[in-house]
Amino acid sequence: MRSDGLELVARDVSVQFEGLKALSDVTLAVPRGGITGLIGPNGAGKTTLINVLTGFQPVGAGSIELEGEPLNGIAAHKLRHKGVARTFQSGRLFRDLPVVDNLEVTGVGLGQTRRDAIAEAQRVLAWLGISSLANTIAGALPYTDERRVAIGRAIMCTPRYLLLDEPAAGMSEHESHDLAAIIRRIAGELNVGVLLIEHNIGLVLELCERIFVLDSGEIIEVGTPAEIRDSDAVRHAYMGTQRDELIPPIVAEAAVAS
Amino acid sequence: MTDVLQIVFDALSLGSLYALGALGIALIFGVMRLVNFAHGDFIAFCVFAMLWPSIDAAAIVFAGRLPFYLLIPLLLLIGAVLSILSEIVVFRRFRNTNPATMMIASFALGFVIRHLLLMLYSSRPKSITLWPSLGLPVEFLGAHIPMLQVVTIMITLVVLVVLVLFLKRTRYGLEMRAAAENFTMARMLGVRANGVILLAFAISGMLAAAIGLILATNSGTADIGMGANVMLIAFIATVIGGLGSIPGAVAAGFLIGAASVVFQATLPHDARVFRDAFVYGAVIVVLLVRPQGLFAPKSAKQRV
Amino acid sequence: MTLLAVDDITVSYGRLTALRGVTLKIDEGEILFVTGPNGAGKSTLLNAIAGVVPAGSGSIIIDGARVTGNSPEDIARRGFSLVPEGRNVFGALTIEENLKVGTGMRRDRKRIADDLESIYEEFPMLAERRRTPAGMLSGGQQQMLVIGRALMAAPRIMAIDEPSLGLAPKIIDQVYEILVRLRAQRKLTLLIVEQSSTRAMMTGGRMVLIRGGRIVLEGAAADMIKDDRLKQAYFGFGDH
Amino acid sequence: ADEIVIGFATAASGFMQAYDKPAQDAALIRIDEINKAGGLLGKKIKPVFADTKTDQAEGAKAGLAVLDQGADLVIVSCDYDFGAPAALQAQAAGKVSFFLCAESIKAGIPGVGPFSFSASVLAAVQGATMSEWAYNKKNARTFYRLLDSWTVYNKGICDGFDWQLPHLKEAKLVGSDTFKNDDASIASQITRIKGLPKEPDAIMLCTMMPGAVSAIKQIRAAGIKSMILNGSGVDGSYWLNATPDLSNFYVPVQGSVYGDDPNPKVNEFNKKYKEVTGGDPSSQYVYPGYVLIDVWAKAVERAKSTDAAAVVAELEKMNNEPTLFGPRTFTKEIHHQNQGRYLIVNTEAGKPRVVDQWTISEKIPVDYLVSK
Amino acid sequence: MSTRPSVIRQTIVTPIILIVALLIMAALTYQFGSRAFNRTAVEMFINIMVVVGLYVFVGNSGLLSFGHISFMCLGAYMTAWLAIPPVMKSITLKGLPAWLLHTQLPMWVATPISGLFAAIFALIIGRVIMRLSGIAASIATFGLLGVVNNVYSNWDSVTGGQGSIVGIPPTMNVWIGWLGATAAIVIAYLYSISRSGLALRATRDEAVAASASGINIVRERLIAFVVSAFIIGLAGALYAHFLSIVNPGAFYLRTTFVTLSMLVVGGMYSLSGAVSGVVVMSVLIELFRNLEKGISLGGHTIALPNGAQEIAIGAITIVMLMYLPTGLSRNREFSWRGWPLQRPLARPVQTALKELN
Ligand SMILES: Nc1ncnc2c1ncn2[C@@H]1O[C@H](COP(=O)(O)OP(=O)(O)OP(=O)(O)O)[C@@H](O)[C@H]1O
Ligand SMILES: Nc1ncnc2c1ncn2[C@@H]1O[C@H](COP(=O)(O)OP(=O)(O)OP(=O)(O)O)[C@@H](O)[C@H]1O
Ligand SMILES: [Mg+2]
Ligand SMILES: [Mg+2]
Repeated sequence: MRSDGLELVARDVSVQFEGLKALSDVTLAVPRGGITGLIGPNGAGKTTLINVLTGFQPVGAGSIELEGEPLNGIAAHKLRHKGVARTFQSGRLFRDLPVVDNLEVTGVGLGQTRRDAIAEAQRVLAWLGISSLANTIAGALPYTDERRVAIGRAIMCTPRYLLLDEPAAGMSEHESHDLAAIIRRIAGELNVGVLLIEHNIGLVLELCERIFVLDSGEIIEVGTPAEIRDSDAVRHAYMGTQRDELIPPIVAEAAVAS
Repeated sequence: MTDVLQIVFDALSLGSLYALGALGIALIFGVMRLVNFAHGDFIAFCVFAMLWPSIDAAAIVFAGRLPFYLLIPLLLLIGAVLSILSEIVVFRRFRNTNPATMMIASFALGFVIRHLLLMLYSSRPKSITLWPSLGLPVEFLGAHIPMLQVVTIMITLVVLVVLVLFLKRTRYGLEMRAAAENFTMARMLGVRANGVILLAFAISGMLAAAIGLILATNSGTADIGMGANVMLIAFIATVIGGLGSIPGAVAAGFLIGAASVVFQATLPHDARVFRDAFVYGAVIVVLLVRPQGLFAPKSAKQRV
Repeated sequence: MTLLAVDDITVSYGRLTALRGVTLKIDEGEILFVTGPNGAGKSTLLNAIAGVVPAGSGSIIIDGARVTGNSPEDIARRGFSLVPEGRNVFGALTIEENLKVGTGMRRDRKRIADDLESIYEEFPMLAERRRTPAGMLSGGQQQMLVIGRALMAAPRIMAIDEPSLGLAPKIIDQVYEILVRLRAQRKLTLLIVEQSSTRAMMTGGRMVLIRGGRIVLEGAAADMIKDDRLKQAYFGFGDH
Repeated sequence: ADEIVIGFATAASGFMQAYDKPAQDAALIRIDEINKAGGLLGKKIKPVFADTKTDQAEGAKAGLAVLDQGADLVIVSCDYDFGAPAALQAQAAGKVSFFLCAESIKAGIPGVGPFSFSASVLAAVQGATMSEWAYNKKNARTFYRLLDSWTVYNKGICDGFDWQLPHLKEAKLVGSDTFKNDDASIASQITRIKGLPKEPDAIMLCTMMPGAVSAIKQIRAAGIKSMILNGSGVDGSYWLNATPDLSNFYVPVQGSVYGDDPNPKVNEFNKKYKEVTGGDPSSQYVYPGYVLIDVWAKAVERAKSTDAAAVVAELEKMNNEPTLFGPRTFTKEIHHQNQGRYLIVNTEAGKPRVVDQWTISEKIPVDYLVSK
Repeated sequence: MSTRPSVIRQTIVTPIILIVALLIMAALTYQFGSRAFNRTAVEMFINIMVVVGLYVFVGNSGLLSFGHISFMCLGAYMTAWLAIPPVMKSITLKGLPAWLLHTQLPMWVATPISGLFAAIFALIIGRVIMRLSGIAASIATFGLLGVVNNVYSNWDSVTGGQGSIVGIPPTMNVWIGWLGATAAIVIAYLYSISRSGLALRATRDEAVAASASGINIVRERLIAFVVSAFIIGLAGALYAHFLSIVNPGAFYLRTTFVTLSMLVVGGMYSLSGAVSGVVVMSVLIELFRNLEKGISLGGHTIALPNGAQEIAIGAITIVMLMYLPTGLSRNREFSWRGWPLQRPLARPVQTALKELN
């Protein structure tokens, strides 16, 4: 963990659902300005961990700290005020509202006037390159655009931390590249600490500085992309044994693209 | 001791009535997310079906004269047909709409039925005599319990068990619950959704008829508004029982009945007129403590 | 033999036309991949075949019978099973009940139990938690469940809208393995919306690329991947 | 004008219709009689109508509608709550209004104003009459009070009972309970009665239709045999088959619909009513409609004008003015009857019959009534 | 990319259109209507207040409330307590505290106080109820209605119990009604363009995402609850002045459902819907009432049988909802631009699947 303390930390967190141990003694830190990856098989507890970090899931044991400040039991909306933003695995846009209002809502929720929030929303949309969607009602968006708008909503008013739950799901390789660029800019230009959950392992390996691997609620590996790629435990639990040839080409391609 | 027993029976019998009502509401709510505010008027309609339309003060009994083995099936049939018709003519067209829209449509339907009855029969309550022998008390451990109470409780329990088994154990029940949750997805899995929904309506209509019979036997009157109260309590019971939980709805029906009886029995005299305020207050408290309802299935709480 | 034929269908959402004259043919036992950029109309195509989105014009024929405008349950009963985008589990039903919903239309009642067992074998996690309400599952677990559920209906044509959505790589392998095996065993016909062209290439089969509601490219998956035209067609020129 | 207009702002549809219509028919019969006898002040009476639709806001409009047609007398819905809006309009227009059969003290000066009257007798008088009569004639000593808190009318009966009881030396209230008209079951109220060490001599049942039938049925089904005393609201035989062989059941009425009224003219009226409307009067609530035209017409004759102030002055002079259905008294303080002769109808084995008549020994004080 | 004009400039036409349209109706009524018709118009204006008040809460939060009519009850009784001459109060409402017994305030003062009273009550009770969501919240509001009705029906010394209390000076005409409706529309409009209004609309179908956007759902709901209670409290006060008698039965289920129906028929998510629902339903009701009374056609009078009006209104409501399930306004606001044509926005089409997710 970083010495300057600018990180969002889950320390020894355990969560249990009626006998099912969703998380046991998980410790994970998301540093400001960097991209941290979180991978793991289905049902490993990744989403649950994000829920914990954003106040949607009370912890059974352990604690959450935001840059040194303990945050246990704080309501989700207050955490957002403190600068912890997230997206959802299942989109969750405000379906009745136009895209720009979807973003504006967050600004307003964070205390901006409507005028400021609208200006900010338009700035963010432009920054993401999706200004053309501004007036579409969110309910009519195709799946992939939903994800982009969700990210836009989350980075309104520049949070300190951004937790992304499978943002690239359903995207083609090309589309996930665009996304990768955006995530990189969010971390770099906006100095946001990003936690990225993805099953698109290529994307994770490409983007993250540090990757946590979760299996059955436990962290089984932490390391740099290279370490993770080579870890047998990860390969066994997660990537599938025969098909690891899937990974290199994408990484190679990514290197070319960037 | 006998006092307590008496209260228990009073609570059970009132509770059964609410529970039967809650079943009828919960079933339809289950398949269509529709709170059928016309249910109370279905109840009244079934009762009035025993009388010949006339605005005279004295009732002209019609089907009410039939022997019970004909009357009961006939009335259940009337309830089922009315309910099915309402589905085909009205509710079918509201399948994909907002629950509030459906609710108002059901309310409007009830309004139409009510005023139709008003036109045909006038607002004056009519008297009906059904099975006077059911009014006689039976003795049970020193308590005097009207036969009708016993019958009501038994009917409720039987209906409940049959319905729960039906929903839990049969393919139809499974399909009904699936359609309830995600209508289109169920259809994409080959569930014949219209049939399933019609069945739910038919059962609900029969339950309305059953309540009508019990109310009419108990009170000896047919009154335009006679189902309204049961419907409202049933609606509340459906929610505090835990939406989507049939046993929950029934249990909550019993609970509200019990609360009402217990408040009536224990409140000091001057506070007794405020009994309903206590009952409604208790409902609010229950909701605050268990917003998903008392017996909500685990799934009722959406995960993030 | 052609099992599914889509002839010149058009679908509109209000004033927006999502599909403009799409024509497709799938033979029995074939795999057809559908790919294309965001908003191209892939999901719309599948939904239109399943009968949940009305087709404005054109016709859809399954096994020789015209099913345009038929109800979704009728289409399902003719052996078309769709795993839609966005999961759609029955959250309040248990895992096992979810798996059983679609078995109502099967004639071979006896084999239901066997099939259930084999699904459980493939996805042990589902077996472990068979009495859990499906709404509690994680995203990927739900995806496994809906694929399992569609298989339980013993379809002749299985359409999946992005099978890999939210699945761990290892599980994706497994899903494809099952599909390929069933195709071999039961002549299961597959219609898959897949974003990963690598995956499509490895699986083999035919591929169509949809963009702007039209089929713009068609061919064997393996060839198309190599083909530069795929990338060009994907991004299109001049529009966007 | 060469005619006198009487406006009916009553319910022709909705819940109140069933209660307004019979009394209105009776009023029309009286109007017809007057017209046949040459009219009032030599002019024909012309009735005009507006439907209140059993709705308060609509009631006010109905009042205005008949006033706009020149009504000198506005007859309003039977129930105080539904009749008052129209009566208030009449009051504001300076016209006399009569409630068809409201039995609350407010249906008059305290509620509407100095030009408003009711032709019936106060509900409280019914409660008082029944208890005093039962005490004196039936030797009832222990009383149980069961109030249906649904309407003011019900409360009124029990208020009269409450007022009367302390005047009856040896009478004792052994219990009191409430229920609501639409309660699906009153089992727990009955349990309370059955829990008494001894069955009360009389149960004062303050309720009305439709809950009354249900309550009576349940009380008798539970085996409680006490005499049941009621208000007039349960008069009529139309519901008796719901409680077969009902006995020991007493109702006060202004006139008998059962053909055995001690006054033969009442029986004649019943016949006439049947001729006109095609049905027998269903309850005593037919009669106040007749009475109101009767007393108003008399007052007009005496005042020789339909001017409201003059007519009211004449009405207020009436002291035990005989009518077909008992005497009527109006004063400057009260435009309603706080004492009145009642026939007592007893139902035995399902057959109602007039068995007695009774007038309470003391008027119920206006202060007491208004304060309730 | 052009910057959008400010929110107010974009939306202000809606309230203006509504208010002007109502003004025209008021003027026509005043000029040509009979006294009874004037009352019909006033009743409509009061209903507009109630339904607009309902819209503030129901429309913005998406929670169906069965409890708002109790605020009307509160407002009406508060007005009764304040406006009835002390002599009358001391007889019928003996239980009132002395200071209240001895005050008598004119309409202009009593009305806002009544609105405030309802709002304060809503603030207290809302802190508890607004924690609930979905149908549980609806039932809790229903409980509120039950409690208020039961208390007001039986607390004889303070409310006069079941019976009507009289003596409220009848000071109402179309202009005051119009003013009331205008006030309601303005408040509702300001609320709906406020930050709270936007935030609340976001919670409507995505409460989880809303809290992830920093929105305190309970607080926003509470604000809407209080604002709507204020509007409906005002409506109750005007109703009391309109009818000059109040009784608890007028503020119970029937009114609850009638007003909710008007809201849904109009379109529950838009202010224009709230207003047009009331206007259209009122016009239809009046039309059928006149048909019931009979209209003469060439010497013949044709009249519907009594009671046909209610049946017709019920049936028409069903049919309207069948064809316009999102209401007459289709949940949109009136505006010059694009009206009555569709607004140039891509809108989700209700397809079976989209709707479910
Ligand atoms: N509210 C809950 N009740 C019961 N079980 C739950 C609940 N939430 C999560 N779980 C269980 O906890 C485990 C972890 O779920 P989680 O959603 O965190 O997984 P995940 O790592 O995000 O998986 P995926 O990659 O598939 O999205 C799963 O087995 C899930 O079924
Ligand atoms: N219910 C709807 N209402 C209105 N427009 C819709 C609706 N559903 C889809 N669309 C529009 O139809 C077009 C095609 O959408 P579709 O979902 O079929 O795309 P897709 O190819 O599946 O995209 P993705 O890869 O993002 O899932 C898009 O422009 C989308 O905005
Ligand atoms: Mg997850
Ligand atoms: Mg798609």
